[in-house]
Amino acid sequence: MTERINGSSNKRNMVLSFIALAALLVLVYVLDIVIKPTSSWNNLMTCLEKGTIYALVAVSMNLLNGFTGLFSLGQAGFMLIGAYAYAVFAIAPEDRTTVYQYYEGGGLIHFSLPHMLQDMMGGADAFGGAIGYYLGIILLMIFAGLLTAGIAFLIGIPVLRLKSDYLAIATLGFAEIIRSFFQWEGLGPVTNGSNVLRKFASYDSSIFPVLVAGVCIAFIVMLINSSYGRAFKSIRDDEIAAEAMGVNLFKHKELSFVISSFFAGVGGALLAMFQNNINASPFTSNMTYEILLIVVIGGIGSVTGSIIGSYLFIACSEWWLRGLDKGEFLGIEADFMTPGFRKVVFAVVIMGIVLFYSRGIMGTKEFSWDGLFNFFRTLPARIAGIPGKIKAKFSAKKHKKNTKKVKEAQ
Amino acid sequence: MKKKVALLLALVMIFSVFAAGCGDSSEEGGDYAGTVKIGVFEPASGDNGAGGKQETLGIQYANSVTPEVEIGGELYKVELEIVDNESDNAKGVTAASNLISSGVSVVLGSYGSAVSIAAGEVFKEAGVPAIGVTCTNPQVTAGNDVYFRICFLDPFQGTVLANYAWENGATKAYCLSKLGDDYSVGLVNYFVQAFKALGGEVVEEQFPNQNADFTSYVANAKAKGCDVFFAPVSTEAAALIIDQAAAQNLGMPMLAGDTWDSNVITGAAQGKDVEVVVTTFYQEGGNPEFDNGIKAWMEADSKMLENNGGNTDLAAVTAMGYDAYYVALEAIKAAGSTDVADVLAVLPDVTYEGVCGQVVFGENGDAVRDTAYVKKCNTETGAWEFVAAQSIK
Amino acid sequence: MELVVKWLPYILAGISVGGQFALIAIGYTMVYGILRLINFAHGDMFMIAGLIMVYMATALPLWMSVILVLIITVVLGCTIERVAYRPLRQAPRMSIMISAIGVSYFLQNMALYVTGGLTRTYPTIEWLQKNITIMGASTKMVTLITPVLTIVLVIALVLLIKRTKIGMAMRAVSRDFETSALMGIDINKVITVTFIIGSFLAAVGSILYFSNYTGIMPTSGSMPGLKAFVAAVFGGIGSIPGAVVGAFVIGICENIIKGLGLTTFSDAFTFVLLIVILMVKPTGLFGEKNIDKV
Amino acid sequence: MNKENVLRVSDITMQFGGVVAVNNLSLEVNKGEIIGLIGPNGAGKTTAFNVITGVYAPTNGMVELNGSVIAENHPQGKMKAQYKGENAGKYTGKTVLTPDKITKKGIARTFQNIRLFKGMTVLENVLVAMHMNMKAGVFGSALRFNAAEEAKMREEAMDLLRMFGLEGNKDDLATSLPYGKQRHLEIARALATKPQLLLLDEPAAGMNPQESDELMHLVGKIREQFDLSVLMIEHHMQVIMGICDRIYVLDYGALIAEGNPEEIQNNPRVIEAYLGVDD
Repeated sequence: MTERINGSSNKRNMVLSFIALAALLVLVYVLDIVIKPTSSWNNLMTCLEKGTIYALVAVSMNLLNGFTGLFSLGQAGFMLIGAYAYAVFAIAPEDRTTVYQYYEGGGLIHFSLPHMLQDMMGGADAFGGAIGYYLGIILLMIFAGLLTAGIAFLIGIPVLRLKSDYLAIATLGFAEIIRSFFQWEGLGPVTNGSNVLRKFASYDSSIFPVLVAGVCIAFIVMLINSSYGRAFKSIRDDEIAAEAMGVNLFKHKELSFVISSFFAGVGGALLAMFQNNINASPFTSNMTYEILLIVVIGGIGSVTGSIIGSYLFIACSEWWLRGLDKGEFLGIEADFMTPGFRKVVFAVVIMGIVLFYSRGIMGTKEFSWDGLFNFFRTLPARIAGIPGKIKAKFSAKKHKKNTKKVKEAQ
Repeated sequence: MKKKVALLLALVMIFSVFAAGCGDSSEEGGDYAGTVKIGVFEPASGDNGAGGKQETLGIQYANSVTPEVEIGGELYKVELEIVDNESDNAKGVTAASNLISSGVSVVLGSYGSAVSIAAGEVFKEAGVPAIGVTCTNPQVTAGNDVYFRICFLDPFQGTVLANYAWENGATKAYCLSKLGDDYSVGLVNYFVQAFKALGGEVVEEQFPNQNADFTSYVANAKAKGCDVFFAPVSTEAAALIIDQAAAQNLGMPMLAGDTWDSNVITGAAQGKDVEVVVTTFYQEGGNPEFDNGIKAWMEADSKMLENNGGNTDLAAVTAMGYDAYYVALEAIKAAGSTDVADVLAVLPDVTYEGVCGQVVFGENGDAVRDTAYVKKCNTETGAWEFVAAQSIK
Repeated sequence: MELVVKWLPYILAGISVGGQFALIAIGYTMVYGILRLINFAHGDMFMIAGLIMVYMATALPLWMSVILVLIITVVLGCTIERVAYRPLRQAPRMSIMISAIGVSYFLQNMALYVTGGLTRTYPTIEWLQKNITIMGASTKMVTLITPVLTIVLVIALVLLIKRTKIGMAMRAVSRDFETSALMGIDINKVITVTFIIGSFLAAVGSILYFSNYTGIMPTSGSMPGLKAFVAAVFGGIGSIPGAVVGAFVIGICENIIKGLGLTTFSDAFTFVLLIVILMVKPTGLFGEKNIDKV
Repeated sequence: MNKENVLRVSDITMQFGGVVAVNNLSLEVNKGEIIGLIGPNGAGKTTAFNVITGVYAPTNGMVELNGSVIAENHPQGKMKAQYKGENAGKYTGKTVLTPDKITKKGIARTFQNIRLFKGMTVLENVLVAMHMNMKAGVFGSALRFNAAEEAKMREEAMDLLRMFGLEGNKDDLATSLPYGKQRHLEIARALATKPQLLLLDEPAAGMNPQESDELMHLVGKIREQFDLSVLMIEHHMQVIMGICDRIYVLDYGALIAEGNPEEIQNNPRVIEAYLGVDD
């Protein structure tokens, strides 16, 4: 939370961060090569990729909800725009007739940026071709983000004048409108209407989404720690005081909304690539709720929390808790574990967090090396202190009981 | 407090990783040389939950009849690995990779073309062969070398339905599909092509997700003067449509594809003044031995009966699921191995004579099928009545 | 005349669905009026009420199931308030809204587990589902009953709020939460009564709605819930007559839009209406303006 | 009156529905002056502040800063019939600047019920107030191209904190400060916007005599050091009388007296408004 301007430890932390990031990337790279899709550890890769993508979207939502105090529920709609903006322009021309099977001549658009750049830079087999391909993907992702941001800008003009819950419901409404718009037959030659878009260019190493999401999240973190980030937080804390301090409410809300949507759009594009197909129907308000719950689990107002929350959420729902649906979990077998039980358990856990642990995993705190070192340094002392604490609690309880007794006696 | 919860979470994580890791080394039965896993990629919830469960039933029954397979002279136990794809393209993808990572040799499913198309890429990437049971959209197998299918395709089914409508005197068809649903949009599209080619007129409309109020659609069909109501949508929506059509006195036959061949539909139509006609893969009574066997099996297990919707009326998808299981077994036998690559290599040449007819894979890995059964619902008894076997040349 | 015959089925459907939305919308508008909370779980409670009926009717006679459905839904509504909203009353607005979303998530998943993901068919209430013909348009009896019953219930409710002591307390609390508490009004009691009324009307609404549209899925509640909320906003949140008018407007417009052949956008229309009203008159048709205190 | 005029409030009426909170108020603040605005509770002092800072648009009247209009309005629409104030036909224009624009033009304020940014540190609270004068755009700022500017901002903010004895608390959460320090932080934050006119809304509320005495000196020091004018609402009479050059007295939304401390102390209408009249 606090940035301490402290030369030497600052430099040390930077170095540590770089080492950690490099190690992480190498790890992902190695895992990606070692783990085959048929291996039982492939779940790890699935969760890693999807978790990373959701982390980006959750952080972008947190920028709005946690840092600017705007309770927006339009994230799924913006992801949808990003996903389509990417997918529509990344399908190779030769595949278009199969994908746009119900539209004459394979729809309206007849080029694919990644494939085009690949051909321009030496073709599929050349190294230059591969670079062109990825360059096309990245450019298209930026385009997806920009388109999303542009639409968010327009939506923001009326919507951001609304107060908390009205804003929530209006953004929810816009997300639904976006969804039916993209499914509309009239746009079919571009969006393929109700049908799945697929066979578009996609990454082939798990390292790609991790890198992209990493860069995006790093930008968001830097933004939050900048003067603009402080202005956002001031709006969250007290709109009237913020305005009195010269913060232009509308401009900054719009800014936060647009930036958040940009990254939601990029996240949508990544999700499209992860799934290798996209259609509009899963982008419902339920998807937004899931992302919101990730933010809540991690802690509203903590980027670290959103990232942790996202991996936990995805791993639980896609991997660890699946056993609950199949009747066997952690060695326990039971008849009541039928399909759907996983989700009930999950919902109960989430309600527990919302009610009893509303600050989430991280509260508003962020990861810091100092914090980590401090944690380990004080760990032995704290462990040693636990018996004492328990004792204290116990005796406190006893004391309470005794006083109660005394009172009753009186 | 916070730290303790974090610790707890970490512990849970570690445990579950172990659980996931250990889960694979399931104990091997004494008589078997090993286990072979067949993945069942079907929806158990969502829009296609009911159909998915019925299709799974056929596979489960087949597995209970033949729980073993001979590979290279040794007997292997066949285990089903069932995963719920929630009728959702996004969830389906991760469900598919979950299935793949549990080490299946071949995958069966899914009911609902959209999810199959979505997961197709995952199977393709992993090189895991998949056999579509009742997903009729051409896109499932087109351009995908690992996806095979044992049922007919929408262009065929759409033409059969259009022919049927035309031959029965319909000239203007009302076509209803669901927004964002590949299956109904696709089938309507082929129906419209064929029906227009015959000289008919069509009115096309779509309803949004989670729509329950179909009165206006029924009213539209009546107001536009249509004489057949074509709505090949999921059974969930279909039950509502039939109910509301009856309430508003639709006055024209309702026509649909294979999804409507379900006891959900007969249940909804029973006792009401509607005419429901479907095309399907299998006619109940076509193979008495199979019919009686599966009915007895369902009656013995209340859970299975529940999955079939509470009675033993057979759905065509159940019979198709049954066939699909044996096709998978044939492939594994022919491959002589549980390895996905070996199974994939022999799969195109596998043939099998099932209860729903012969399965021979042709172009694109699609089964060569030229017959669809037309059935009509008897609204008094709530049972299907055979009308005709239709084929096109 | 021809015009009437052509549009009558749509308008009938609209009035019927509008009445059912109205009964849900009242729950939203009352809770919002008092707690300033969008009770996202309200639509799901409506769905749960439907499911309870399905399971009750398999074992009990119909009249007893109906009574039990009303009672259980009311108990459920109060329990949700007690467990998920009351502990957070002092917490920021966002927390309690998130809690509401959490409850909605829980109810949907619970329903998914219990039903096994299959659509359940609503038991037949002969009297409601019998076919009738009005001016050549054939429809179910429930189509006619709904608006009548809705109006009767709303009048009763308005009388309750205007004439009784608890009604007065409710009005006071919705005006100023803190001052009312200082004046000795039992806030918890008022809120409980609000949830009782809201849940009761949602249960009545569910009986009418599902008698008309007989399939229940775990997600069956979310769309009617959202639309009812839009109706409440349209009419001016906190205003009961407003919610009713809003619900009828949405019900009828939606069906007319479908009748015009713009079926793809029938849901989108509701939200367009929401956004337009929020832009033009944020307080809704009958809402009152609030001035922020600095 | 040949002094340079900083703020001129002319014939301001603020009406909420049928309630007239401020009625036909006119006042002036000249360069370098410390002006007091007093009156019994509910006299409309804070409402007047809210009109001057743009939180409310006045129902009628005009506010000028350094001769340029920052708010002007006349009864319109429904209000036309309901209007109870005076000078109804005098103003015809409509100018409503938002609070942030007015702050940018040079009016800063504190709040009666302290409104610090509670999730932010003491230093960050002050930095927010400097945000509007920052030159870097959002990318420049996020990607740290403006490191020099940011460093300068921090420097200035630290200077302000030092002046109020808050430098030791710079990394504490604003709300963790004791009450008196929170009041100081509010003033420091307001000064960070580099105002020409500082509006203080009961800066000494809840302070003991010694603390309010210190505050009084601080306000004087601020005037000298930052070369600005001050308009303050205050109930502590010794603060008001000890520091203000002139005083305006409001009662029931209307101006009842104006003058230097001595004149006000002896004004019978003021005494009546404060003590009530014996019947």
